[in-house]
Amino acid sequence: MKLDSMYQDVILDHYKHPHGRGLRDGDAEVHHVNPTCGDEITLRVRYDGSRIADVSYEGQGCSISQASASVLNDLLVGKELAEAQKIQGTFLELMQSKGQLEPDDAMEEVLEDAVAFAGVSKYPARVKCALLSWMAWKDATAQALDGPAQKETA
Amino acid sequence: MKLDSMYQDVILDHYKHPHGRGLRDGDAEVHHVNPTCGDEITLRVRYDGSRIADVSYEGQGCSISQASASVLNDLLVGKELAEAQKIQGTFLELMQSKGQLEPDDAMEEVLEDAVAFAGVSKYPARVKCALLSWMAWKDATAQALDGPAQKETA
Amino acid sequence: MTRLPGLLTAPDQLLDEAIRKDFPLLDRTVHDGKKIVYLDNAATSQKPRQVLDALNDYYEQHNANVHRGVHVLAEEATALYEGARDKVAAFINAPSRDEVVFTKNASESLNLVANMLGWADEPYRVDHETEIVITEMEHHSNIVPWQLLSQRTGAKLKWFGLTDDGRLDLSDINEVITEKTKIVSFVLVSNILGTVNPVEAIVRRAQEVGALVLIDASQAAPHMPIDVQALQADFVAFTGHKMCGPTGIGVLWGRQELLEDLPPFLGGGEMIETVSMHSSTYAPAPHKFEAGTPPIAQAVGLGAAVDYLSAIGMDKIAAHEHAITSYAVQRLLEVPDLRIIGPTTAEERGAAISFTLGDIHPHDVGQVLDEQGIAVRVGHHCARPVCLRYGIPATTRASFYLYSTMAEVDALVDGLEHVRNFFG
Amino acid sequence: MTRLPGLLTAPDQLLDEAIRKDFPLLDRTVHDGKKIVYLDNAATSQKPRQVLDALNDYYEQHNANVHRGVHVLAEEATALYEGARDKVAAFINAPSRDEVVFTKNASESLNLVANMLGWADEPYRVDHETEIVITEMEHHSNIVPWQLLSQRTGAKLKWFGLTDDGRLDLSDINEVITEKTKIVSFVLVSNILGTVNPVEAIVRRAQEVGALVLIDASQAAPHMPIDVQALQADFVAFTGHKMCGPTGIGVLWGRQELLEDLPPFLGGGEMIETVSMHSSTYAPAPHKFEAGTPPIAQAVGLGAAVDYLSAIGMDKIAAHEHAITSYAVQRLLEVPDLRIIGPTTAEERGAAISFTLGDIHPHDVGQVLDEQGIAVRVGHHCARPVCLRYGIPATTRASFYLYSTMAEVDALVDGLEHVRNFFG
Ligand SMILES: Cc1ncc(COP(=O)(O)O)c(C=O)c1O
Ligand SMILES: Cc1ncc(COP(=O)(O)O)c(C=O)c1O
Repeated sequence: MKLDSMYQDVILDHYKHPHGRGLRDGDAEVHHVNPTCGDEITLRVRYDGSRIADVSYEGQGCSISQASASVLNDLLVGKELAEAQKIQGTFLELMQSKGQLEPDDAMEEVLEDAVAFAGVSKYPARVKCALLSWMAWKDATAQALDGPAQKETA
Repeated sequence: MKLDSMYQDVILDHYKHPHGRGLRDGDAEVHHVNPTCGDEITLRVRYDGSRIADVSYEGQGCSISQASASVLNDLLVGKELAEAQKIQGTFLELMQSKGQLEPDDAMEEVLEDAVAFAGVSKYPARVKCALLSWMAWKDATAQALDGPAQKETA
Repeated sequence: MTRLPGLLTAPDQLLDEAIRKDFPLLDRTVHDGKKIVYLDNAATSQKPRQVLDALNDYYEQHNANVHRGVHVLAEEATALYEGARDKVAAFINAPSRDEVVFTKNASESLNLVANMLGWADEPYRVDHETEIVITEMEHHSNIVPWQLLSQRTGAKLKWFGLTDDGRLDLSDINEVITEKTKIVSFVLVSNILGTVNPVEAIVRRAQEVGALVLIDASQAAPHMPIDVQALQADFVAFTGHKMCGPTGIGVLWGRQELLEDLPPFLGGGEMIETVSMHSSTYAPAPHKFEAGTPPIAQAVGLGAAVDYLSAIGMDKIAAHEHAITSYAVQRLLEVPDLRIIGPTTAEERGAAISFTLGDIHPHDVGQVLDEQGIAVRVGHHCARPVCLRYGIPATTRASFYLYSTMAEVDALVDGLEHVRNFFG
Repeated sequence: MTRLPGLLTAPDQLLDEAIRKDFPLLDRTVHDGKKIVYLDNAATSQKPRQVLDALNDYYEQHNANVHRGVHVLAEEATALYEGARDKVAAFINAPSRDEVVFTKNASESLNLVANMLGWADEPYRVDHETEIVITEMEHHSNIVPWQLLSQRTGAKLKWFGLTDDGRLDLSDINEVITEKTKIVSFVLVSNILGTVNPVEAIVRRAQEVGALVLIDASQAAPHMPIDVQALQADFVAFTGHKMCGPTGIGVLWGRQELLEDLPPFLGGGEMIETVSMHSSTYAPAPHKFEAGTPPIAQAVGLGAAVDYLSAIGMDKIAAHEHAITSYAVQRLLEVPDLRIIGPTTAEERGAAISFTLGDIHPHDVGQVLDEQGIAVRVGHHCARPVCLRYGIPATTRASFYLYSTMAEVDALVDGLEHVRNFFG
């Protein structure tokens, strides 16, 4: 059944048992909304130098957006910013592939559980759900690092 | 040829040699515009009690609107208001007939030259041209008689 | 798959299913040959062949710009366009055809009124000493224009709240609508709750204080007889695409003296009487409010749509939908964990039913239904304050129309069973 | 009926007449079997089969409301609607697809800019200390919105006059456009005079003083390649129905940072990010400016129209029309008592030619031409100030498009001969 390609077990697992959910201390907080469906996320990042010390979040949304935030937490916490950005870029590429991209071993290595979202990329209305937390993370990171960083170098 | 039913010789004659054209003294003046084509008329009425002493006018417009003002002048000047209103009503009826009304003798007696406009009623865009001066006359009459009349009876 | 016989409304309330043949899209199949079950009618309706034919005939035989032409095509196009105005006027029992303004959609109609009142002279003028009244169940298109007007004029925006069972709470009507109120704008049938609102009570109070009344009939005009004189409102707005007409066309009906007194909104060709560089005068209504080349073909299409609906009969359509809705409400309430947001009976409600299903997010409900060929809408339905009011992130909404069938209700209920199993 | 061979432009400039078969209306006969000679293209164009097919396909196979749906139809409709935006963006070489706003017509696009500037914050705000600049050859749709804005804000409205040969008089450009000017809005190709205006000179001066520039390309986009980046304007407006598209759809292109900074105009569904009863935030452009259900089918139709035009090639269309216009100007000038209002050569002019014929009123000219099956427009062409400027009551206007032929020019000239005899 086609639906199974979207609702992979991995995704449903993350949805039912989200990792790292809840708001904890952070260096920056953002609130993102997907106006086409009303999904919302509040997300905080905490950096330890250029290392991601924590990504905490809270929000309401469908299985895809919730699972995606959980996967993000798994993948990014503890990583160096550069590596996290590479993961984010790869995830974006996969989501924008309109189901045309078959993740290879290299991609699986980068994305781990997140390759399960490959099937979602076939559903344009759901791609935004999958990207919601990732866009929020990017935005929060820019705020956390640019703000103080700029002040320090200024 | 169908056109001849609109451009009756009587109409073209009035167009080329308009009767009563030019602005003379009056009790009220109105300016009417046909925004769909830009035809304009300035019209004055002068009453002698309830008798129409004069209808004078100036304006620019097509053969139909110009001829119609000329015919109006012919028909209405010298008439009692009640009779003029009857003529106006009959002309309106003819113009709104969409070419379905074949003027009978009684109508010809009332409208005289104005029956020549029967053919125009088939052309919706031109009906407004034919009615321009008649609407202006009605409006001017209301102003000329109502204004002072109301004052007198008040 | 069992249709419960006890719940079946008298079958003579239902329209003949043969009308489905008029709607080409209903033959569409999706997801490997599944026939579409189209239950998203509150978002937009499908179009009968008769409307598509009218559009094609217009473009192939009569297309020209309206009003300013003496040539045959221009006269035909004008007659068709103005003829559509006659049809719409008759459809809503307008006292005069000149009270029917064509816009691009209901949203433009609503914004048009808000802007007219912002620029109006007394006694209509909305300014910082006056108040605007709406309700908490409005569509965003009947909220945001008033928020903008309130921000730009300083007028105070007030609203009626909702009761727990999805109806307007009019208990404080005398505090909400006061002597300061200039305009009361509310929805006749809610697109999210399905509620049919009590027009009379609101209009009576508005008239008491001399406020104007605007009724958003976007979800009413497609589904029930509308009589603007009986409603006693000052303005009524609705939209073509929800009532078998094309996209790109809306209607604002307004009382003649108001349309005469109120200032124009958009300026341009067609809405003027005479223009010079120094000043302009405006054409009489409705043209005063129709700047530029109007949606000609779309008006013609809407005319064909109201012909189509009238031939069937709006009372028959309302009865059909009432029967379907009664059945749907009953069957949905049997689905475990399903909560209807809005009235839970078919009385004083329209054919849009919103619900939640346990804690399965509506997005996921919609997706799994879609896979079965069942098209419903999920989200806020452009009425986010209602979701906030009931403390829910969003709803799933099934909405019916004249071509909906009992079998489609059954398909929905079966589909929801499948959703529950999938996320169970 | 003789075509003067000496005047014939190289035939390889002309498009193949086979394209006429794409336009069903061109087969229409009027007045007892006369094949229509459609020379009213500046008012509206005819529609190719390809566009009508796109409309039908949309309604029969994909019709649904856009954006907010997870079901197949909603996704398809959204993809078609947003795909049309991509096509239009490519057609005008927009740097970003998000700079293309769909409206209902060019008039709405122009009013949209006027209203945005009226409600804007500094540095864009138009108020009583600032000035607005237009020209005397504007269409009413680019005059009245600025008169309204000027009345409502107190800003001063100024304009460029016209030279005797129908061109803009820019001799006083430094007095007209000053440090106080906030916006300069002018027509690229005049719909009444046919004049093509010198964009560069005006834009340069506007940029000098920091004024925004809005170009009304309603009569340009259908006829020549448009590159918004080369124009260097801030906004460009045009309308679908004049460029082979449906009625009910217009375009406003605007520079991204402006669309981001400027306030919304119409409020409602689709243009919001999040709504509560107390306040709302808006979606990013272009959606911020598209309140309510957009003209979905009409956008799809416009997308098909730009595909059609692009496949032929806008440069080829421009060359074709230039050839037709050169020939028409020459032949018309041979008609006794005929006076062209506007440039009397084909250089820097579009394919609309206005003229007077002795003192025969244009209404009468148009009527007698119509009887011969020749459709022209008569009147002010929504540009009354031009008629006032040249001291004429109105004009007769013949306007050509990609399907116009030399034989149609001949028919017009023969028809005018007939008019002269009739009223001779
Ligand atoms: C130069 C010009 N500007 C604006 C318009 C207005 O276009 P629309 O009537 O489609 O709004 C037109 C056509 O009518 C035009 O020719
Ligand atoms: C109740 C209600 N009002 C207004 C609207 C707005 O209609 P449109 O989107 O056609 O402008 C809608 C539908 O979207 C609606 O359901």
